[in-house]
Amino acid sequence: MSALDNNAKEIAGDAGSDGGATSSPEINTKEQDKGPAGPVILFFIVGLFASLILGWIIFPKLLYSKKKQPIDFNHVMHMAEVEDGCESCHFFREDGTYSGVPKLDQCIDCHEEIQGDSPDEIKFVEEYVSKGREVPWLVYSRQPDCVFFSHVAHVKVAGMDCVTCHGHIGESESLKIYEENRITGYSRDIWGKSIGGFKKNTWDRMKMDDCAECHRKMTANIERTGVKTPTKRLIDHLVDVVSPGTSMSEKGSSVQTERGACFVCHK
Amino acid sequence: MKHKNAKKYGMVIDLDKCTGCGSCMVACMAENNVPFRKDESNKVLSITWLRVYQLTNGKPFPNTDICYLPRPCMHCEGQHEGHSPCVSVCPAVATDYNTETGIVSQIYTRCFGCRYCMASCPYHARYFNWWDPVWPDGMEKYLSPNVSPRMRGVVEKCSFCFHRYQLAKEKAFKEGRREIKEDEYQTACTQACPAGAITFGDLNNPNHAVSRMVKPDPKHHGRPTNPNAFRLLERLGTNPKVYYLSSREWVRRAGDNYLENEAKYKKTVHQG
Amino acid sequence: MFPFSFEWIWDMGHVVFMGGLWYALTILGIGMSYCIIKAAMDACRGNDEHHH
Amino acid sequence: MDSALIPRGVKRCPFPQFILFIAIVGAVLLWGVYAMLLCWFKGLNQTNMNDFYGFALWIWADLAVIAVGGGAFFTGLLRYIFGKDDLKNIINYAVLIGFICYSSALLILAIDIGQPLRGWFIFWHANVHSMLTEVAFCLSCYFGVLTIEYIPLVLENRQINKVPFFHHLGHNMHEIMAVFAATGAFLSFFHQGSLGGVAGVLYGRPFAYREGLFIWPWTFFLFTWSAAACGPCFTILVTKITETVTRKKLVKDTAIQLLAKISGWMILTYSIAKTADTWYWATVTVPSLGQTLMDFYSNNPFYGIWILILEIAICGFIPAFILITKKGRKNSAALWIAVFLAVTGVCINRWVMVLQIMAIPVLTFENWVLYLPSWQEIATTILPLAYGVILIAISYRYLPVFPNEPELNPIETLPAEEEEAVEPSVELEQELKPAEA
Amino acid sequence: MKIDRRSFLSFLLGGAAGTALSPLPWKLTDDSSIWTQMWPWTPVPEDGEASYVNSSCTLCPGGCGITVRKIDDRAVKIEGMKRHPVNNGGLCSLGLSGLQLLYGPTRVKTPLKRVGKRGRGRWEKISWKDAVSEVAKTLGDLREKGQSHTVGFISGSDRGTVPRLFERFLTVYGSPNLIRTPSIIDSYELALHLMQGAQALPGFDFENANFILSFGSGIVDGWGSPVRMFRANSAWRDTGGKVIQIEPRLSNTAAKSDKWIPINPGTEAALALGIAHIIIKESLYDAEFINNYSEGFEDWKAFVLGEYGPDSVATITGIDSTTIIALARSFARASKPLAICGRGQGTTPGSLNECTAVHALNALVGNINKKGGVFAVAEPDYINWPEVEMDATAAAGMQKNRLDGAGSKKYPFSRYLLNRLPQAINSGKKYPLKALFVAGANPLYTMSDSKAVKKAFDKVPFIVSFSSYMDETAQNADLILPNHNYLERYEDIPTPAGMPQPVIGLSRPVVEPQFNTKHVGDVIILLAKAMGGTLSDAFAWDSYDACLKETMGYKWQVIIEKGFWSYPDFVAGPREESFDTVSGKFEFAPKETGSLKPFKPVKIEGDKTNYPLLLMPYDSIRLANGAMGDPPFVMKSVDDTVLKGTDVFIEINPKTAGEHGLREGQLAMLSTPVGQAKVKVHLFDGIMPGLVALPRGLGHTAYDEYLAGKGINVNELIGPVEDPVSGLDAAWGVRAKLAKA
Repeated sequence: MSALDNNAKEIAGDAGSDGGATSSPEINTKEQDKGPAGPVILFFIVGLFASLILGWIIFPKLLYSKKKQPIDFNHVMHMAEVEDGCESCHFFREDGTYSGVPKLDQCIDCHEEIQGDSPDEIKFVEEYVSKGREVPWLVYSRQPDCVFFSHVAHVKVAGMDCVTCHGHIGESESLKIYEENRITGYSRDIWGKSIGGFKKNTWDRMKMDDCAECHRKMTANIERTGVKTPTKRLIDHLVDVVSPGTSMSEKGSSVQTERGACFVCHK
Repeated sequence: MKHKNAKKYGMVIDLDKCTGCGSCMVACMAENNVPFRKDESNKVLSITWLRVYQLTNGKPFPNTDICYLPRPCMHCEGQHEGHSPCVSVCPAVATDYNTETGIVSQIYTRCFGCRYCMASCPYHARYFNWWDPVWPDGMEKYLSPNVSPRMRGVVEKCSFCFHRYQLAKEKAFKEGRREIKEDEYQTACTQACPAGAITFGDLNNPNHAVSRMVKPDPKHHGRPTNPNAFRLLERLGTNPKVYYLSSREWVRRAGDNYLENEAKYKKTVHQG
Repeated sequence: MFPFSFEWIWDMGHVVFMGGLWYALTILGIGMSYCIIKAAMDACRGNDEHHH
Repeated sequence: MDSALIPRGVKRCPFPQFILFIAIVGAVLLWGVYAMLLCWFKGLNQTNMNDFYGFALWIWADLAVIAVGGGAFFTGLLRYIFGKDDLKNIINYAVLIGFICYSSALLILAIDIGQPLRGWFIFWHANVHSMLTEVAFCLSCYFGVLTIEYIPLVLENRQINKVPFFHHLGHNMHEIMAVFAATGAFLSFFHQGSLGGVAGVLYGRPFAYREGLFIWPWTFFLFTWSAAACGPCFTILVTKITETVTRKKLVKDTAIQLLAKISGWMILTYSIAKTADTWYWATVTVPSLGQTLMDFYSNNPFYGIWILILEIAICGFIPAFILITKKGRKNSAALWIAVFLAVTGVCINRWVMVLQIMAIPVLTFENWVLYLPSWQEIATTILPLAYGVILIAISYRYLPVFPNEPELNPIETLPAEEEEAVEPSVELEQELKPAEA
Repeated sequence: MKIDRRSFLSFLLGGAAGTALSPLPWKLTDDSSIWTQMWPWTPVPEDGEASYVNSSCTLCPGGCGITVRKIDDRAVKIEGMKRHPVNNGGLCSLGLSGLQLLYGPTRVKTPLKRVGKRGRGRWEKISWKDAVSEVAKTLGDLREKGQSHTVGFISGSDRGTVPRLFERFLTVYGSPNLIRTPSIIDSYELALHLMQGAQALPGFDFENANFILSFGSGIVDGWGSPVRMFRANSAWRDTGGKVIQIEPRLSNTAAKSDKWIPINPGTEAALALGIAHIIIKESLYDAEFINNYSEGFEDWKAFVLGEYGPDSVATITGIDSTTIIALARSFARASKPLAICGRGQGTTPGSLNECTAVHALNALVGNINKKGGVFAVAEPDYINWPEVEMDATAAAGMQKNRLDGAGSKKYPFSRYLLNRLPQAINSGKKYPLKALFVAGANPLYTMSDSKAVKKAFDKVPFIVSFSSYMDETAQNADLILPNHNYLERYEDIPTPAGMPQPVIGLSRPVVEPQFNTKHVGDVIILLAKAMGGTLSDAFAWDSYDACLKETMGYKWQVIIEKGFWSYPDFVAGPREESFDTVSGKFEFAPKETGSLKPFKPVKIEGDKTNYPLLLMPYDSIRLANGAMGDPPFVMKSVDDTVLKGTDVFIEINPKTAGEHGLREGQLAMLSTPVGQAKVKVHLFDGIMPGLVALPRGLGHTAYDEYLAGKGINVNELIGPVEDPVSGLDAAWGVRAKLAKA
């Protein structure tokens, strides 16, 4: 039965029914519904999987552009040469600020002349050292401009290890490909390699939530009361409301979030 | 929620000394990467974190008097700590009150530009980026990395140069200290003021100059006990952390609204 | 908005406010789901009973 | 051409005429869209807002459309919860108007914020202490409710209704509409209120600031109340306008009269409450802040005490008295005047609670700052109006918005209609259902 | 398999479900927001190592020490140098916004040669080599023709190594026409010369004074060394020092003063003498000083007592006699009184009579060369270059009279009279000016009667500007040889204006030169070398930096470390040695000044019937009005009652405005005998009725879009008035009328 016939019949019927109460179109639809349910479900599954593949596999490939570092760098080899570990090159300045990726000045002592015969070394000396040009390193862990991160507070005061956030980069023999988010310009290491935002290690992601996660644990440790359960927090709060000042809860300095104040990390 | 060693940074501006020269305004703009446009004469569109107002006593010649009043963000404490007019209204937690320093922050990347905070601020201390900030070619070289330039469509305001606090902290940490000294953290306007009219420090610390100058009364939300000191719109209950000093009665009176025939300001405690 | 977002605090404000919100959303969600599922089932069954 | 889509038993204007009408209003709409795009791409410098006027025409328009859109929630409340069955004849239209108002409000908000792409922060990073957060949440949720309430009407379109799934869906939704309506009323109460709270909590602005109950300033309750009171008036007003434009009676008098009566009493009680609030504020709150009532109504070229009198006396008590008296609301002209005044009154109230607040200096050394919107602001404010007219026109044409219409306007020339109806609709059906080939 | 509508819908539904379960929509939403936080067109300042460089600010003669904060090689902030003798950490708004000049769009980035008509703004870039040889050729030609004296040089200063290089060059070249831009310093120098026989700058020991009688000096409006004055003013607040401000308008200084005494404009000299009258009559003066160290007191006393009774002074000045008497008594009885003059910032020299009368008040209370008083500060004598050798052409040229008439029979004591230059050129009576060099000055903007100045400049066939910025004069030059910006070059800063002890500041390169510019000192040396002969011999240095280092000698090391050189052991010589006049004493009434003649106010331009009002320019610290214009930040700080859009406001008393039917904000036409301009009206109670005040520093036609085209240049409405004794510009205002526009 063709749809055309169906419809024509239906409309004729409708027109004849005096325009009163709604007539029932079900007579026809029932027949339509008898169509096989299989293809319908199949199409659903096809659509589902196609979009899942698009979202989980193709999308990240499109989202990130891959960039090579101007020259390669061997952390292992340099670590063997220095005495102070990471801080030998990634040091703190007099004023407490963190120097970040080394400047040419620091390399020039050893690399005035070409050391060895690796092509990267030759390129480094010829292209950069002798021309006095800084190497335009692509910084994997560069946070956006709105972030203020005090390395000294974490390393000197809290005694944290570089690895906690940066991973085992010091044990690498060459630099990995730098991936840049085409929309935001962020390094992929900020969001993390996993497009779904899952992480296994502390250094897998460098989003605000990762800072928060660690800080929450630290705060809990300091309080020595264990991680505060939601119920305990709520009870603390109720105590606070009923009789202010008596609650033992130690809150962060932010009135809004009761964590660290926003601009401790944002500028 | 009082912290041990919690600070309450505040400012005292001596209006007898202030000459209205505008150094504080410019120092602030230079310190905080404040943008500028071709025409800045329309003051309701001109981003000036710290604005110097000219007050007049309204008397005819030759009894006229004028006084200049620099107005940074007041970093209001509100009736209970952190209930500043703007902080509680921000729908996205883009502005916050820090109980450790008493400073009201503004996070530009969080702000989505609803401008409710501007509506709530009786001091007009908040400014909106109506335009993209544009520096003439080459001039972006002087931008400071310590303060992020704001994008179009967000609100900004005075931060008491909080980045200087951060830098002072970093230095202290490097030197193995946890606390910073009074002179290690001073705002750009304080430093620049040629007349030395601005004093900045911790109001909770009785040894700091600001405390000695205004003698804040902790029982009354830091109301000044120095008879020459006053705060702007004291009766609204905003509890600003910026105090003014003036030996002139008319100037002190210009700091708040008074009913006609109201002999002296009655200290009403706001029920908020 | 969610207990896992940075701004969340387990306090009266959040519990009451967000509680109210999620309560309303849940009602709307359940209501609409009920309607849709029932409609789908009705349509499959060709249920015509409610018609007068 | 489109008669297959037109509900049965009603007569609509010829399709070309309809299209012409839509095109004309559409041109206005496009103008608004152009202005909207300017605001999005070039930024809010396209407006005449400034650092003193962070809130201006748009926020007023927002508050006003939500207030007048309050007819939907209040009529729904009366119909589904309080069981005022007479209102079933107007509830569809009330819902449609509400839907238009709320979608417009959301659109305006999306234009109004400086960073539209970050708009979702208000949900994700919500600050529950902010009245605006409450507004955003309840507004969007209630918009969802209105959509849910509007869907069954859409599903009643002759062609859509033929699809069994949609048919059943519409039916099921009707069945549990009371649950939705109750949720809607709950949400509406809060967001109407929190819109009032938006102004009332501004303790830095004596003109706006109100004491209140717990966390809610009095304006919270006044806004809800006034929206419930004046919203139905707007529904009546739009119904009346629609009837005038279509030259048909569309809603039975019983429904209008009932709504008018309830609205009248609401306006009366609201006006009394508003007077009391104003009185307390002017004699207690304001003097405690060192100011007097007249400080807010003098020394400027526009805002005089007239605006207060206009709002409360002329646009409050007068419509209230007209509507609560049987004689008054039965008189067509008086009813027109009353609903018009009531709607004007609530709009003035919202204007005052947005723009006058911004205009008044709080620092003694500042001056009044008045404000004139730019054409972009006006165009984007008219945009929802045009959009509303178009949506009403389409809904009216293709959906059974007014259940009473066929009854009130029996069609005499049936055969001719029938002839016309059959042929083109076949084509249309073909377009809608791809042939199973 | 048939793909029907239902299958398609099903596919879409599946797709929607899958998409919702994939990171795509959520990550895109998040990233689009992050994109708005990282808009590529919003600059991100590069982080780096912070460092600080101490230098001196040369944007005005104030000589403040500055500390420039740098991030790597970028200068990011200028701050006042802590513990600097002038400013101790504070800084004015102009100094604070110096980086906008350094990196700003007004910089001249390379030598430019005019193309097309002058002033049209069309330039071609040329190399330094070509530029220097072109100048050398022009100068050589003139010299060959024996017209070396037709070369003029306008300099913003005549102290320090750079101006001395100019002077040296002109001397060896053979032109007497080095002209310094005028200010109140001219009048003070003359007064010190005539009354004390000193060739020195006035120094005021404000820090130790406690009663300041200011005849219109803008103590907190930018007079003298502005930041130092601000600091002194604040110190008086703390120590109880008093400031009395005498001027017809409530300036910021008047508002800050302990007492503001409005006075009829231009009658300050009469008031000074009236005060002297009371002091003498009541024997309140310092008899020890008068008797031992002064000359001509009796004559002067007779004159003052005869002519300046409080009642007649009251009539002249409009100040009632009781106020005058009280003022005189409190001045004389104060332990450390100090009287100063120079209206506003001291932009114009003013009447010499006024200056001597005010200075005589200081002598009356005996505070000359004494703690809390006025010092005659000789320039530190550190520039000891070998004598120049002049050839015949040079000698002949130097014999010629100066074009501006300074040092002539008419004005024998004046050193520079820039205000007379336009008239000298325009009248053509003496000799034409064939080439003009301008450095550190912007005469086309700062000189009054702009039209006449422009006309004169048009007559000069060859104008060279050394400006770092495209200012009005550079814009009208034939050749621009851009100097390094002050943050890119070395320069010594001799004693800042008004300092009681000599200090040498050092301005030093904070950053590398940003553009293809050259130190003006280097250009002069190159030019001399290019010209050869005696010129080349007189400039044997390799570079300016070498010259400076050699000149400073042993001081170099200290100045480079500390940022300044002070003379800690400096003490004013004993009274006996203080005065180098014929009598060896302080001259109360040097006959050259004609100061025993009854007071006649300076006759300003315009007649009372056609121009019933008086227009006075006023100075504001927020409006730079010298060689520099306001950078964008400072412009931003200008109030909306001064400038709105492109309209400038005149200040007018509401009473006077009422008489003219003018309301606040209304447009009006302001006319003077010199010119007319459209202005807006600002009602100000603090200005004397009958007066109209207009700010200096606006109405630029050059610089960038942040400054140009805003307001009007008051010099377009005012012409110079020659002081009969000094020949300096004595105009304090001009008659004016106001009509609704």
